[in-house]
Amino acid sequence: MMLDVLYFAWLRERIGQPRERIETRAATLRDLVAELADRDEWHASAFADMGAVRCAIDQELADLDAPLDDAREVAFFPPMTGG
Amino acid sequence: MMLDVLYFAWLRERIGQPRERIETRAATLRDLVAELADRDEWHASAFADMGAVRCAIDQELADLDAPLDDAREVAFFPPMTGG
Amino acid sequence: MSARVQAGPFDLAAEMENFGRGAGAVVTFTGIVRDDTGRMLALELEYYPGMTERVLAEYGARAAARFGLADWKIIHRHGRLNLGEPIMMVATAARHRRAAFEAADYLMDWLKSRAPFWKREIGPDGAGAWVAAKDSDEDALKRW
Amino acid sequence: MSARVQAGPFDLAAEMENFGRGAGAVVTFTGIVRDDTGRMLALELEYYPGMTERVLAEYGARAAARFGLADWKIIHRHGRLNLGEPIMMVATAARHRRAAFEAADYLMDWLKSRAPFWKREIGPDGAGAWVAAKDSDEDALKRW
Repeated sequence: MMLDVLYFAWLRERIGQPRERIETRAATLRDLVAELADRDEWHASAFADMGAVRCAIDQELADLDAPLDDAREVAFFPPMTGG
Repeated sequence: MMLDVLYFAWLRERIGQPRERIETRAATLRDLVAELADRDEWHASAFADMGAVRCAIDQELADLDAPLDDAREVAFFPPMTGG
Repeated sequence: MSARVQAGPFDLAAEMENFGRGAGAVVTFTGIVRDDTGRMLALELEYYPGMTERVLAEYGARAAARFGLADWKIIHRHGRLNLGEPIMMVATAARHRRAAFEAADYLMDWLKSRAPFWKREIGPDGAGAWVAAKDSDEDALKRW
Repeated sequence: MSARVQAGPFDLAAEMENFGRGAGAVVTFTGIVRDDTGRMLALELEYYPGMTERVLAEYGARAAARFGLADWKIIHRHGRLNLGEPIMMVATAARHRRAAFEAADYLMDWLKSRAPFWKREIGPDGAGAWVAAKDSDEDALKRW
């Protein structure tokens, strides 16, 4: 399936772009992360410590075991610092 | 000694005036209250339930046993309802 | 750092101009005349000129010391206030939000039971009952 | 009852016009860019268009239900904000002051750790470190 993947803050900086459109067969977020980390050293460095990464599927927070199902947009970012 | 006595809220209404200047030899607030309550029925009704009355000497909250010493102003009022 | 009592309305925006410079967090509380009985048109607030101002300033200073405030302001109105009109405001400024919140909360608890104001409800027939102090307001002071 | 994200400044007075009609208590919180390091000139805030607005509205609605709010408003800025500039504001209106205070406090605790914003410090040399999330902010959520 086609998926928009968005990156924020230092994940965006490490990967070098704010979003990319990819083709994937990953079943869960965890599968997707493994697939992305394999792409190149920039992706690998962004996903090196998943304890410091939060994820959203279609703009809803999700954990790594969440199934992608028919997701259209996935986002990766550091813990939020609002307020 | 000469003393200004101020009344607020329903104490002012019962007594019928916001302040009076009196001559007294009362040693404490309690003595002063007894003296004032003796004046007439209006004063008596204002001081009938001292649990519902708060007092200040020279604009500082004080309890009934507080000595008047060289006080210049005493005030009687219901519990405050600010805010 | 100021406290004042006035009959007229206040303008929150003007009051907040230059308030709390250098602080990271500003909290304001505004109390508004509200009808709990369904029969009230206005409130009438009486105060003790001299003592009231002094007590407000005293509690402001106490909150500043206790919560490390960068700034504080208390404005309280007196006289006749119609439904929906602001009665009073408290503003606190601190480095961190927890201190600003707690200081405003603390000030409100003290002002409710210790600021020399007395409220009377005005209904369609004119002046009504004096508002009684609430035990719950007195109890609230034990939090601090 | 509204939440919005914007780059430009907001005007507290204009925002509070007609806010919380019929309520007895209005609380506002304003967060201001503050320098804790002595080397910061500005903050840069990144957000997630779409998700951020939705999350703010969601927490506002949740606070309204939980504390029985008559009204609420959340405004959060993004982009570059200089020292001393307001970053965001929360306003809550309720019948009684306790609910208004608690709802504002609750919203701030949630926004700190759950609103999709990321802050970076800008120093004299340009962009510096991303601000790390604090454990104490995460812990604050357990209060609710």
